[in-house]
Amino acid sequence: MGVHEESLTVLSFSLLPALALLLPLLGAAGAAAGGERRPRVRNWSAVLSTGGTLAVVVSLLSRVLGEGPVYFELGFLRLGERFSCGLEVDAVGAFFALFASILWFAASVHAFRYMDHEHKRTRFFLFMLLTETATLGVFLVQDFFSLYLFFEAMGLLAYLLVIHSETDRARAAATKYIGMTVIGGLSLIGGIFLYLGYAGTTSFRPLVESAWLTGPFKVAALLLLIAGFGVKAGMVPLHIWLPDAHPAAPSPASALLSGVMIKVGAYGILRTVLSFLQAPAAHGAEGHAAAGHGAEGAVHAAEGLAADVRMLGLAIIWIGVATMFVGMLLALVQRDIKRTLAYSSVSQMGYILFGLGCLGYLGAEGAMGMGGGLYHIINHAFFKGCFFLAAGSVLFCAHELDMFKLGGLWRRMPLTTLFWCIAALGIMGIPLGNGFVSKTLLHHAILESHHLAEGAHLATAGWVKAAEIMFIITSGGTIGYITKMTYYTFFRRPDPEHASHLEHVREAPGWMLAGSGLLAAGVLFNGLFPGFLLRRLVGPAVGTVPGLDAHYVEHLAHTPIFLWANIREIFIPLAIGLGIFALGAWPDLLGVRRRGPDLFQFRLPRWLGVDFWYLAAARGSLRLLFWGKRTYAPVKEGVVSLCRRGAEATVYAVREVIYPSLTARPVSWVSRQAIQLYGNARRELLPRIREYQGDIAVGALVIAVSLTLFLIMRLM
Amino acid sequence: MRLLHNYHYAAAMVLFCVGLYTVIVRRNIIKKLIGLNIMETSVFFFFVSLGYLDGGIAPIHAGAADPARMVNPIPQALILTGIVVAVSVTALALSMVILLYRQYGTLDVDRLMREEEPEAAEGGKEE
Amino acid sequence: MQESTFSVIPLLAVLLPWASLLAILAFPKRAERLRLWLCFLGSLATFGVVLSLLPGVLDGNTYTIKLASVVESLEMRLTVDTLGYYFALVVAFLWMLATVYSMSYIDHKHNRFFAFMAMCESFMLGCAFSANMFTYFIFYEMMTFGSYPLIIHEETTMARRAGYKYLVYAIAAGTVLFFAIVAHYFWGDGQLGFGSYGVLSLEFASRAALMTVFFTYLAGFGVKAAIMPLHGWVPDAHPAAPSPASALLSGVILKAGAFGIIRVCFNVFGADLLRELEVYVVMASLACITIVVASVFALTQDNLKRRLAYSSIGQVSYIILGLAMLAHDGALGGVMHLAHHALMKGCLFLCAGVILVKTGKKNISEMAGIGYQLPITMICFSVAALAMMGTPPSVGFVTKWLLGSGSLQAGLPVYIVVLLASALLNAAYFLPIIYIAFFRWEGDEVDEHGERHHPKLVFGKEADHKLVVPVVVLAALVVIVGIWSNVPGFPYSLVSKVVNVIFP
Amino acid sequence: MGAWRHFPIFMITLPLLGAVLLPFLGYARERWVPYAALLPLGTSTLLGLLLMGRIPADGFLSYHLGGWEPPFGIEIRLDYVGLFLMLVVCGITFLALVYSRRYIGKEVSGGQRTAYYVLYLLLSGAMLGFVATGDIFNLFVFMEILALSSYALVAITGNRNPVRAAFKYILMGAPSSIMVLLAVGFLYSATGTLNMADLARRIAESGYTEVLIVSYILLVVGFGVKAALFPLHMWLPDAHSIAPSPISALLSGLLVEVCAFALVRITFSVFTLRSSDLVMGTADAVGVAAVAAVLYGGIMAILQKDLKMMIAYSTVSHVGYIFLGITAFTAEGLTGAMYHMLDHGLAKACLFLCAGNFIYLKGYRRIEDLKGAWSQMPWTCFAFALASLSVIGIPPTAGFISKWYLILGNVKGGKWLYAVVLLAGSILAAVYCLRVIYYMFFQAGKEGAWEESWRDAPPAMLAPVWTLSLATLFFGIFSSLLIPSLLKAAAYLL
Repeated sequence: MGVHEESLTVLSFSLLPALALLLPLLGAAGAAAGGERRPRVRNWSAVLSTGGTLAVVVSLLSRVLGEGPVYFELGFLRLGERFSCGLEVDAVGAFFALFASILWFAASVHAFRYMDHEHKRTRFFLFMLLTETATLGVFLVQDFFSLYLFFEAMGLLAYLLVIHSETDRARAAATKYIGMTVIGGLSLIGGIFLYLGYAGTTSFRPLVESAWLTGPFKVAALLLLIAGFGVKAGMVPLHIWLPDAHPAAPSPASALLSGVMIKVGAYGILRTVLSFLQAPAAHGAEGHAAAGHGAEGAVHAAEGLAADVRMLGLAIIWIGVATMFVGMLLALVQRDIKRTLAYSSVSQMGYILFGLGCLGYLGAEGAMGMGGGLYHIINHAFFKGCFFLAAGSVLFCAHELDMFKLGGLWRRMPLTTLFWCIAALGIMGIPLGNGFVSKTLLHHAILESHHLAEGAHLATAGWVKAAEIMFIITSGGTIGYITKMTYYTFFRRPDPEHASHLEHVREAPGWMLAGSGLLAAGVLFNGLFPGFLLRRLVGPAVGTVPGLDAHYVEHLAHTPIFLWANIREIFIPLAIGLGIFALGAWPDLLGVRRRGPDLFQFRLPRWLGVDFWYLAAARGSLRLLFWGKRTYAPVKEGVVSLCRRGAEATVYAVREVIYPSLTARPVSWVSRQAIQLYGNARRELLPRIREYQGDIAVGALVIAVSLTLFLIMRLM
Repeated sequence: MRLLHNYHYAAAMVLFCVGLYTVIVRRNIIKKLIGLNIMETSVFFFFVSLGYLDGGIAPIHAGAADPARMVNPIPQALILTGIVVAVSVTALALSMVILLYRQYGTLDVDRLMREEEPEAAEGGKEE
Repeated sequence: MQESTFSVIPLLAVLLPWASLLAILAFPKRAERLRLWLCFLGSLATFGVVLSLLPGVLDGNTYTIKLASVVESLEMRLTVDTLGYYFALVVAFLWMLATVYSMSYIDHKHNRFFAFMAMCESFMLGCAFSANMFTYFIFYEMMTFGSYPLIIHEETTMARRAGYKYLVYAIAAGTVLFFAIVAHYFWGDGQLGFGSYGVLSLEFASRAALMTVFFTYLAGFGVKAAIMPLHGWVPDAHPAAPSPASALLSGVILKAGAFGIIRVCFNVFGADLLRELEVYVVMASLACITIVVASVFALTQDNLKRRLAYSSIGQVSYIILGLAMLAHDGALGGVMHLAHHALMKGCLFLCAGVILVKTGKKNISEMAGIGYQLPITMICFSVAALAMMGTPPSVGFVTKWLLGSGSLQAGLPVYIVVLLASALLNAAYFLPIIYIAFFRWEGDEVDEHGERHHPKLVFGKEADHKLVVPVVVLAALVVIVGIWSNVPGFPYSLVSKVVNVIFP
Repeated sequence: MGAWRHFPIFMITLPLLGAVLLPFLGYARERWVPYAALLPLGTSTLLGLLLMGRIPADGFLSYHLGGWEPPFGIEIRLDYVGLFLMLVVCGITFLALVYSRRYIGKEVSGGQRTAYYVLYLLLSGAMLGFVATGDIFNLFVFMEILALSSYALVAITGNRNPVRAAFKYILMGAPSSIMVLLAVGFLYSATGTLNMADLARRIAESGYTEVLIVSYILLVVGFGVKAALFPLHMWLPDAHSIAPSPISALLSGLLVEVCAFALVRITFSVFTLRSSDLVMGTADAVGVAAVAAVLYGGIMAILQKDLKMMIAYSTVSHVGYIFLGITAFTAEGLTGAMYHMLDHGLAKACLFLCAGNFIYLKGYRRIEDLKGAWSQMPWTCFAFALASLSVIGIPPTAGFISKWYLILGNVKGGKWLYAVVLLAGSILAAVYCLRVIYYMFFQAGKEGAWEESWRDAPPAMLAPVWTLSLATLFFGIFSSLLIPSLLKAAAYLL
């Protein structure tokens, strides 16, 4: 019943979370106040506020690691006792908040100069800072209710960052983005509702005495939650907005988008998995508590639930695999640097999901998977941020992002090239780069999962093995496209027709170098001293997670990295990657004209991409809708006019036919009839009457008598 | 032979029918009025005959008249009122007949009523 | 209800709007500014009077005053209970803002418009404070006929036709309602009052009888509440009416029907009886159909106010759905939505009015770049529109959340699907407006990169203050009420009192 | 034995006396006649008000003329309902008389003005007596006076159409009164008495015979013609729309109802054997006729082009209301009928007087002519709107209360269908009233239709109109003044 005690841990009050949310708001206010008239005020307020936030978050993290979770009562949306939005920070949240604020700091530093050639700068800074508040908010809460609050805010605020340049491309991308955001948000809140019904609370720690819905609802809750977060995480097949949105945004923004925002999705999935991980324990306790069924029933239920979570884990693993593989494939065939980076982000998210999937699959022993995931999250934040900022510098200096039109930049912008290469080391997972560490951890995690499956003779063992193979192949592909991009952008001699306007390219200004340099340093540091982060950050963060086996956490914290066994693992992917690169780039390497099918120029038909079908579906439904309206309108008109005509007809009938016939004086009508009758009778009868006067007199008398008999009988 | 005893009722009925027939059938409004009067008369006759007593005497309580042989005075009293009413109605109606004849130049009820309906035209408007 | 103290304040609140009427009668032709300001003061004073009751109501007192009575069981009585007070607060507040707005919006026949505004306000307050169905019906009918001149104020052919349609619907509904009340009076053996747990019960009458009463009530109020088969007048009346009037229409007057249904469900039938009769199924299904279908219709409209009108149809059914859940949170959300929707939709319609006044544009497709001509207005519009989608932290989110958890309490998560579908459709028909207003413009220009850039847009001059201030206030409230909805006087503080009693 | 016991007879005789004396004044000082005519009516109104508190809701005041004991003497039998109706009659006749001065001064040529007032007083006196009398033959006599004066008043202007309408009226009215007379004769022959209470007792003893059937049917038909019950209403639209407006107000505001009330008296306090299928059968027939009246009258009113014609047809349908209330045979229904007499009297009188205003100022009769009337005659139009709201039955006007009780009564009587019909009737009423209101308020007038600016009717004509329209409102809001006692009285009648 670890969960039970966990849920009862005493929280200590702290102002830091609120401060972390407040500072960016102040910065935003300052930026807005500065405006176009006092740009320096604006930029400095952005830099200072993000820096301050970074400081605050660091102290927050140290405190959380020191003395456990802290809370700050935020009086928002208090609907009775059950729903209220309050800040509460545990190690994992603080951990995410940390690298988020690092990236924001770097981005704002970089944006200091980068935004010079953009328009509507004030709006950019304003919304960048607001988005930081929202994003940090997501990390600093402990229940889905509050999380949804900040999550939605973040999604909608980021819209302004995506659409910033307001070119047609940006608008299209932003439309796609907002659509996906709305859908994701809806499926998210749907999932939260079901989770509420499932766990009896919106907190990440399910209530012990919670009303459990039956299986289908639980599964639906899981799917909806993961889909909701997955949209942000760029999870295949919900990734379609990502490769459009990231390049469309200004470089600092895209650094943030792919450095942090998609991690928010990963964070959400992590939280989901953890919450469902804790469920069995809670359910067991509930089973004991409930007088209804005995302990063994509870145990059965618990096992059943564990199995569920394992299946969930496998599902996530494979989602991760699909994501990383598809992202890799698409990244290979791009020519736009930022687009390539965007697809690479998709693929890297695949790694992270992969780790979380291992966590789910291993259940209580999943420390390794989670550690790998977290570590890779940091790493990806660093090198991808560095990539984007460097790409921003390239764009800023060379006004060009098509790698085939660039080349030989290493002479003109050496520092940028250096940072780029460091980041490349990181992402490729070469030792000394940070990627190596996290990929090693992930690989261990999948191996552990495989051992578990083998040991328990699970039917899913084969799938796990296959996942591992896919993992290695994808790593190879990653190496391939990174090499390609680096080679074409920086080292290849530019084509003569493009060489002309690469003449004047100079090194990027200091502010931008500072931004990317900061991150490059991070890459190297993490790569060189993995133990530091593992013991100081990842280990403790994982350790605070309830329901995880402490022994495995310990093991994670002291995993040896630089072993031959691990380094050996690199060679296979390296071989694959270089092979792919050689296959695609040999003409340029050998300096011959490229002919025939070209791997790097290869374009898949549109109908293979999911978004083609999404758009088709959306357009189709809209067309259907309007068709329905067009057809419905005349029908309605017809009915209405029919009714009206009917009414008119009735009125006419009444006025022209019934009314006269009613008001024609019956008296006169009767009289006319009677008179005719009388006239005829007279003409006919008069002669005869003259003959039979006497008889008629008698007859008349008789008639009169018979007429009056009735009354007389009564009267007497 | 009760019928012979009550022949006056029968006569009243016959008169009433005759009056009604006249009112309904005749197109000349004056004849209609006459029919009305016939009806009224029949009703009066009926009333008076209610109080009639064979060999009855006027109900004057003077001298030693036998109350049992007096006719019932109430109907007669009522009928006096009724006659007054009837007369006044007839008078009014006749005056109207005169007016109508002046303005429409006819006494034929159909021709009268076949004139333009009042609500359609400004007929009611004073000239 | 517990014992209630005598007080003239409700009567005062009902009578105060007529003060502006006096102002109009005082100088019908001269001193226009003074006259208008007096009208505004009238509504302001009304709001103040209503507000003055707040502390007492929060303490749980109820104030009552008897106006007239036919017989003991059939009397006209004003009573301020928590529910009625909540409605009255919404009415008085929105009316005050609408009056300010109209002062600069209405350009002809001020006297008629303001006179009928004032009358309708007094009638609406009467509805809110009614102590029994009899009184409610009386004020309701008067309000129906009083709001007709507001609808046809423009006196265009369209307006006339809309007004005609409105009258037809309203009169038919009134008749059905009348029948319902007589049947209620007959079978409830003369108990027309509002009881905390309902007054009808199966002791008095048969099941069929009670169902008849309920459905006639539903049909009678449903026309005002625009439940789907009976909604025909709404999409015509809203675009035809002047914007403040249409804001009031969908903000408050539609709610008069919804409020009637609330009264019927809570105070006439009571939750248990409804559960027993199982009529809530019909309510819920009608509401769900309305929510979805209305949103789909809204999607196809190009006329802004028409689109808003359809969205109102859908939104008001949220209230019905919340009631039909017969669960604590559902009822809470539904009743709170009454105020929430008033705020949001009021803001949206007033924004539409500003657009109409400043640019004369009716259709969404013409509104490209309007966000730069009217920045403040359109920002407020966006806030309200996002709230309609249920974006936190806004009133719309509160509603959606409560309804969702209510449907879980009711054990019918299927409602959640409806809510999400409606939210999706809301997004589908509100976001394009914002997008068009801010991010699209005529005459893009092409730069050297072949990228098209928008022309340099400068922020236009905003409309008259009287137009903008109400919009801003409403937009601000949309967020503030959403965040701190438990502040005394805000919806949660009032409604939870009522609902906690009914669904302990 | 206070003096107030003599009030009823004074109330009746004062107008008649005035009618006798007025001609002399007419010869001497014709200008004074209108004012002098107010005197008796005002007095009787006053007396009635004084009497109001005296008569208990569940009792009656029996006054013997000249001290002769009934059944020999003539009895005035005044119960609460009767007094209530007498007050309505007094009030409305008084107001219409106030209105008449200007109107008649314009419409009727000099010589006939005095005649007009004489007949007017006759009419009102006759109505009062008709309501109050406890003797069935007096009922007939008063009815005849009433009918005579109304014939004459319809034709008072002496023009083509009025005379023709009046003659039509006679042609249907006279036979009906003869039928009533015949019925009286039958009753007398069957029971040997004419006093109502006496009749009731004897009928109760003797049980019912065919004679009673015949006489009851004759009475229903006879009064039905005067009350313009549906199939027998032919005379009403012409007469009411052609007559001078105050007279139309009286005819459809009072006369119709008084006759309906006579039928109530006959039914409830003479033919007391309600168990018998005699009354029940007739009542069903009457109910069917009333349903037809409600619908037919409403539809016809919608179809009219002439304003007064429309109002007259709405009277036809409202007579149907009253009869539906009576045939419900429940206290609520009867109360509704009674209250509807009041409300309908006020509202209809008000409507006709408003129409009179239009005719008086502009000579406009057609509904189309009233477009934009509001801009020039606001007071009249407002009064018209208020009264027609009462006709529709919009709360809080008196029409709402009466409709409430009518429907409630029918529901309690188990006649759901009739309740629905009443509702349908009110919908029709809404249609034909709101059309006029719409024309008045929201339509622009034709060119030159209202050229001279801001000239409403003179106060002498506005005052009655407004009094009436406000009275509908007053009796709607403060219906508690009458309803409880009416309920008790109705229960007592049953």
